[in-house]
Amino acid sequence: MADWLSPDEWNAVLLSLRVSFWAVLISLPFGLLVAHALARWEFPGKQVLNGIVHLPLILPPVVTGYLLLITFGRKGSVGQYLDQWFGIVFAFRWTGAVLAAAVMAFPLMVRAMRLAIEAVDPKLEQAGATLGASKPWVWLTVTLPMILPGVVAGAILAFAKAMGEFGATITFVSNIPGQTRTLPTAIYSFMQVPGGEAQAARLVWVAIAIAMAALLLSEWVSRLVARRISGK
Amino acid sequence: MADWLSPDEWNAVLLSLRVSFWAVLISLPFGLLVAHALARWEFPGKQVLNGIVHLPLILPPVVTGYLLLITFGRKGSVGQYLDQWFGIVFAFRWTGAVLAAAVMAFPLMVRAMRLAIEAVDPKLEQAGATLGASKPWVWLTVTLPMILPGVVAGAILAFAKAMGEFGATITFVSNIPGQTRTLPTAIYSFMQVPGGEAQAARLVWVAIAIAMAALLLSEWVSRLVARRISGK
Amino acid sequence: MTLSVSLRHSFPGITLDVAFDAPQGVTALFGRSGSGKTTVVNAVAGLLRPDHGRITLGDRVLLDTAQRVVLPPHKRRIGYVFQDARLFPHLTVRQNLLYGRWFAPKGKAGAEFDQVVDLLGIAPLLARRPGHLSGGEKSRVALGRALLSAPDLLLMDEPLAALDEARKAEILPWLERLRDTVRVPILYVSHSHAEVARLAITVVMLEAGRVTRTGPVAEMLADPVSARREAGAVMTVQVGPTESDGLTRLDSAGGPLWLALSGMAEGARIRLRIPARDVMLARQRPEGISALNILECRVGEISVLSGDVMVRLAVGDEALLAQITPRSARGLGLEPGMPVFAVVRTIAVATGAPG
Amino acid sequence: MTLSVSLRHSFPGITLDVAFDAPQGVTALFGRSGSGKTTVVNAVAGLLRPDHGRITLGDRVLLDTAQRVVLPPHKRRIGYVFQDARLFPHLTVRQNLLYGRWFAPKGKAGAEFDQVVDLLGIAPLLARRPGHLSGGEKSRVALGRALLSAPDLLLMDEPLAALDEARKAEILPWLERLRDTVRVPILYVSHSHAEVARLAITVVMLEAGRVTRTGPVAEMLADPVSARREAGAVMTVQVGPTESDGLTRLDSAGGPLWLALSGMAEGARIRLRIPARDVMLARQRPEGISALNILECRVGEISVLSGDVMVRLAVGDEALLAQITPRSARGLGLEPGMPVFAVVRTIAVATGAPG
Amino acid sequence: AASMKNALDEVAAKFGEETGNTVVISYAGSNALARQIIEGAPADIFISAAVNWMDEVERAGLVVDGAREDLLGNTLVLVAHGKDAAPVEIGAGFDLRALLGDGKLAMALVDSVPAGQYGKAALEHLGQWSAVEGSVAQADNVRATLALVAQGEAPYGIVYATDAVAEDNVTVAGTFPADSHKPIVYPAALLSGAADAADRAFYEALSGDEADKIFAAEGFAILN
Ligand SMILES: Nc1ncnc2c1ncn2[C@@H]1O[C@H](COP(=O)(O)OP(=O)(O)OP(=O)(O)O)[C@@H](O)[C@H]1O
Ligand SMILES: Nc1ncnc2c1ncn2[C@@H]1O[C@H](COP(=O)(O)OP(=O)(O)OP(=O)(O)O)[C@@H](O)[C@H]1O
Ligand SMILES: [Mg+2]
Ligand SMILES: [Mg+2]
Repeated sequence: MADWLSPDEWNAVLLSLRVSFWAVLISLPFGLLVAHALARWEFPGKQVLNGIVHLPLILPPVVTGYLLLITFGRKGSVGQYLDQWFGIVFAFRWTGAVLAAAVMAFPLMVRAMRLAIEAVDPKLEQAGATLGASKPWVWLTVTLPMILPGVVAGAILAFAKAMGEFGATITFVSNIPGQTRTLPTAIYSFMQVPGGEAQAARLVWVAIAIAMAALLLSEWVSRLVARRISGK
Repeated sequence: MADWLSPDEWNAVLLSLRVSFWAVLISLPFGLLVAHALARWEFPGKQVLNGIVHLPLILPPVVTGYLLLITFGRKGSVGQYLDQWFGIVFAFRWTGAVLAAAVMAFPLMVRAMRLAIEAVDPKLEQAGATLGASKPWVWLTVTLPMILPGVVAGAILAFAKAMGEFGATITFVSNIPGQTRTLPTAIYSFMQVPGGEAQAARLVWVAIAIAMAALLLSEWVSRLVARRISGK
Repeated sequence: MTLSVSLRHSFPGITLDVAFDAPQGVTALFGRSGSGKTTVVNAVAGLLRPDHGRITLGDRVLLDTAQRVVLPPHKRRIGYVFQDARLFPHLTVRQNLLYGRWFAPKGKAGAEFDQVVDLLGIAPLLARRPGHLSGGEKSRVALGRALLSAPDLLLMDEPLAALDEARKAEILPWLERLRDTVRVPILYVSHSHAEVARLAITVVMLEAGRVTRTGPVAEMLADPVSARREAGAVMTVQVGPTESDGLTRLDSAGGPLWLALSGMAEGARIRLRIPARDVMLARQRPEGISALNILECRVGEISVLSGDVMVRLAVGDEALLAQITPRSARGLGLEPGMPVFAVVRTIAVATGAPG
Repeated sequence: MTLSVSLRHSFPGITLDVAFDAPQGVTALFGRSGSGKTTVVNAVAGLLRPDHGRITLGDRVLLDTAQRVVLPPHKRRIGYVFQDARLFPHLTVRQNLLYGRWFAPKGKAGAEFDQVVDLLGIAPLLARRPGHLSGGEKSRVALGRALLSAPDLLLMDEPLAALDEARKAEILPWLERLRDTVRVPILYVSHSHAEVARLAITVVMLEAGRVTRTGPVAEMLADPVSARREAGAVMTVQVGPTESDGLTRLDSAGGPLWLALSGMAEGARIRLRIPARDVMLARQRPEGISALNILECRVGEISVLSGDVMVRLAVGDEALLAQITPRSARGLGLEPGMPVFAVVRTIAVATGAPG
Repeated sequence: AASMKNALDEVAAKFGEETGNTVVISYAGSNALARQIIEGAPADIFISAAVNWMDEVERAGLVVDGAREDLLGNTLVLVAHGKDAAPVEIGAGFDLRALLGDGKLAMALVDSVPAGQYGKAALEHLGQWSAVEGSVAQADNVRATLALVAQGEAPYGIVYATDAVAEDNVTVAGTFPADSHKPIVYPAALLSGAADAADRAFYEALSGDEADKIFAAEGFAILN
């Protein structure tokens, strides 16, 4: 395979994996928090939060990318402070691709987790509480294990979306080989080039292979967890 | 509002609503079927089906649009027969936009429904069976009502995605005012022009408003259903 | 219609190997927790497919693994009261109750809705959903749901376990009547000897997945070894006239018994369950005593059971059991063949066809 | 430590208005299905926040709606045996059992793991997950889980309802010992008079959300009106020497009683529950009879109860109840003040501190 | 613009070989790139497919004075579906409406994508726009436009000459006269963030002979 892909393409594949991995990993805790908040808490602005989470889904990726650019760009309203105070720069770095992918994948992740949390029987959590476990402990020892299949589903959806994310990424952090040139961006680029379809097709197969591998892995994990819960 | 948007934009909004509505409606039964199959049945090729369902998520929309074009286009491998035998034409029609939106939204819909189906306690379905309900009846009277929140969640995700879908749509059925010029395409067009941000923003607000309305509606339905199930 | 069950099934920890016939009326599945009662009931319902087995109901084959016949649950026409209620959370209590009726064969009348609702005391709950019902309320609705589905076979897995004595006392006579009018076999899982003695005609004893004994309830419950703690005998008597103070005379081979019974036709033969602990023995007929029910009988087999003495008594050709202390046995000088008087406080009256 | 409960809460269909004190030992919550027992227990556990109420345990305030004090459930240090088991499906039985221990205050020893596992007979299940446990197995694990969490207060909602008599008979003495050694209040919901008589010291009667009566178990169960069906008296006696045939003499004001008891220290005072139905009356001391336990007493109040006559007897300054037929009452010519002999078959022995 | 990829990659590779410097190129839509540059992207050279986006960047003060030039030019062609479609005379007797029948004319977005804007201008100039306006299928870029024609979804399309060459399934039926639309130019500029001599060297190499040859081979017109 290393032969079959040019080093540049190979880089794009690795970069995509890296970006997707980090996008999922970093958004996981936020996703869980937001999903939990939407599923269980009542607070003013809940529906606004719900709306914001769904925004990346409903807006054309170009718009999301643009909004990211003017917010987290080097001169962006938030980006400049992140840079000044923490030295975090997203613009035109692979970290920016991670941010874009995470934002785009967030609604999918949150929905899956939220459904899972809503399906947990609060009676079990109550049982945990009567046995002396505080809220965080109940969450960790009862809720989390029970929602694991949903978390895996959410993560895998997010991973797939992150692997395929392109519009927001290229708008936000451009298409820089080795930094922000992910697999879909590469595919897109090839599609733009006269006669590039064959090359694009090759990368498409790579993308499909990765997706299938991730899916199989997630199915396996879900099944394992589900079987444990169903009581074997 | 009619004043605030030009007739063309107004058309794009209405078309987007129509396309999304039909995309969700038509994919609902297939989504339920596939979700059920993935959640409950064992069959050879299950993982392949799972993979195919997720493909539109992982591929750049352009690629999906291109694949749709060469499959369902007027001369496409499937499209030509659809045309000959049933007189169904997708190319450059709003129906094509529906197809593109449905395909792109499908993975989201299926995941949500699948999670819901997996959360249904088979013991309740067994209870239905002992009371004389055949499998389809059990599904209709027990399973379906229980997964309704998941179905609503899936539908709303799909609707949001369909409202935002753009890359595959424009590649597959291009951008014909009144036929395939949806809201995101219009937004995209504005974004391509220097200084078009303000005009794009107007449409973005419309998109957000619609999304919020749909979300609120779905939350309300879910809550209603959930409250019924939790036993009030 | 007879239910005939024979099955073998292995779980990781336990192997089930069970065969028994359940005739018309109530067959009790009896056994300790974890002995396989629910598993057997599930197999009959079609919710568990045993490794090997054959289950027939009358001439309908429900399952025959050798012939690869497996009737799906919804075609078995059963009413199953689950050990864990399993109400439909999205339906109201009324809808839950009527669910089975929807699918029942047309023209087949089940129990009367209003009557069942009244009996179970669930009228105030009809419009509610099951989510916040109390434990006993749930089990009553589950019972009603199964009764109303007009089944050919009733499976009841500890249907009364969550109910208070008063409610039980209302439901039991009704179940007795059901048993005698609706002529369907009932498979009844229970831990309560009293319930079983009242309702059951046949008892199947399970232990660790195997049938250890099976037979008519009279024999089984009179068997001191298999039913140690709650041993007792079942005796058939004939209903005589009811006197002015409300007591009905019951004629047995050992003399008359007096009981407050109502609505019992004179001349009918009914079954009484007499727990061994509630029988005292006396050498002479006691006088000036509040006990009304004194039977003449003859001492049979005397067995010693962990600290107690179990005396089998012959009353005509029926058996009675008395559980007394060794000291009393010595004091009375009991010997097989000796005539004695049994002073009885009847606990359970099991109406219906004699077993 | 005393648990003191007072609360008011409205559900759409029923309003709860309850106040009672539960001292050391077992307090039984008694009442028909749907009377509000589980709701009260939930409020004590902190799972339900009543509209108004105050709940204290010793000097800890668990809830005081007036002062807006609401201790969350995990700080209440309770062990709750739920009516519906509620085992954690993702943990093995062993992990379920040990869950509470994890969070128990260090140094506070709960029950011994091996001992509890043995008693409940769940050793073979330890490695399994709860999904496919039988009904009784689930309830035993739930019981074990609560017992092992080293609580300051035990809440038991029909913990033994799903168990067979044999298993119950093993667990009850153990609970008695628990009650007497681990000095925590126990709130115990049960439908069984026998269980309550054995375990409880205080009884709280609920009816439709209201406390109708509350008091020591002796009074409550001897009250013929409130406990119609299973009326009985609780009597305190002193343990005497055990004779060679294994029977222990128990001294009461009405004469000696003989019972097979073991491990009871001579001189201890214990409680016996004597169901009214198990007491026969005789004008003369019966001779040549298998009953060992005959008490001299004096007739007290005579009341007529739906077809039966309930006779209150004075044995020294304790009360005994006898339930006999009107015909017997007439036959014996009973009158208040008349000396009679009570022939007793003691059913329940309630050990522990006298109520 | 992504359509320049092949040629620009080659130029960059050559430059790299000669100077030992590596050139990092980010291909994206002109609008995206321009916005990124305005938002502080660390770019040294900007080549745009659209004059207006270069103007934007210049207006933001990010172009080094005098370091902007029109690098390349392109022509607009009418492509037809099939390997050997009949040539079309685009001039006086040109009747696109009749040519299309009830088919569609594939173009890039006529209001926002340069190829579409040029195409619309040309058709207006030729008096054809109002006749075909309702039959125009707009794609979001030139390649998608070409795909529509290649697939036979649309019998004709308007694309750049440089894109038309690579597609087997289309024929260039005619070339739009250069005076029918504003000149198609690809401006290049050295940006103010450019730090060193190497940047300037590459900027100059873009208009060098070597580069000219490569661009010309891909069908671009050399403007400098
Ligand atoms: N799917 C399963 N896998 C493994 N073991 C099982 C399974 N189902 C049941 N068992 C075991 O088989 C035994 C019999 O279970 P069953 O539910 O039939 O008991 P039961 O007689 O109904 O008991 P109870 O009175 O407690 O309800 C139990 O020990 C149970 O743990
Ligand atoms: N959340 C609720 N909403 C409405 N009614 C409720 C709710 N929770 C309980 N109830 C009702 O309050 C009454 C008391 O319920 P509770 O569970 O306390 O009864 P219980 O005494 O434990 O009965 P059981 O012996 O059947 O378990 C029942 O009629 C029940 O239906
Ligand atoms: Mg069972
Ligand atoms: Mg309860």
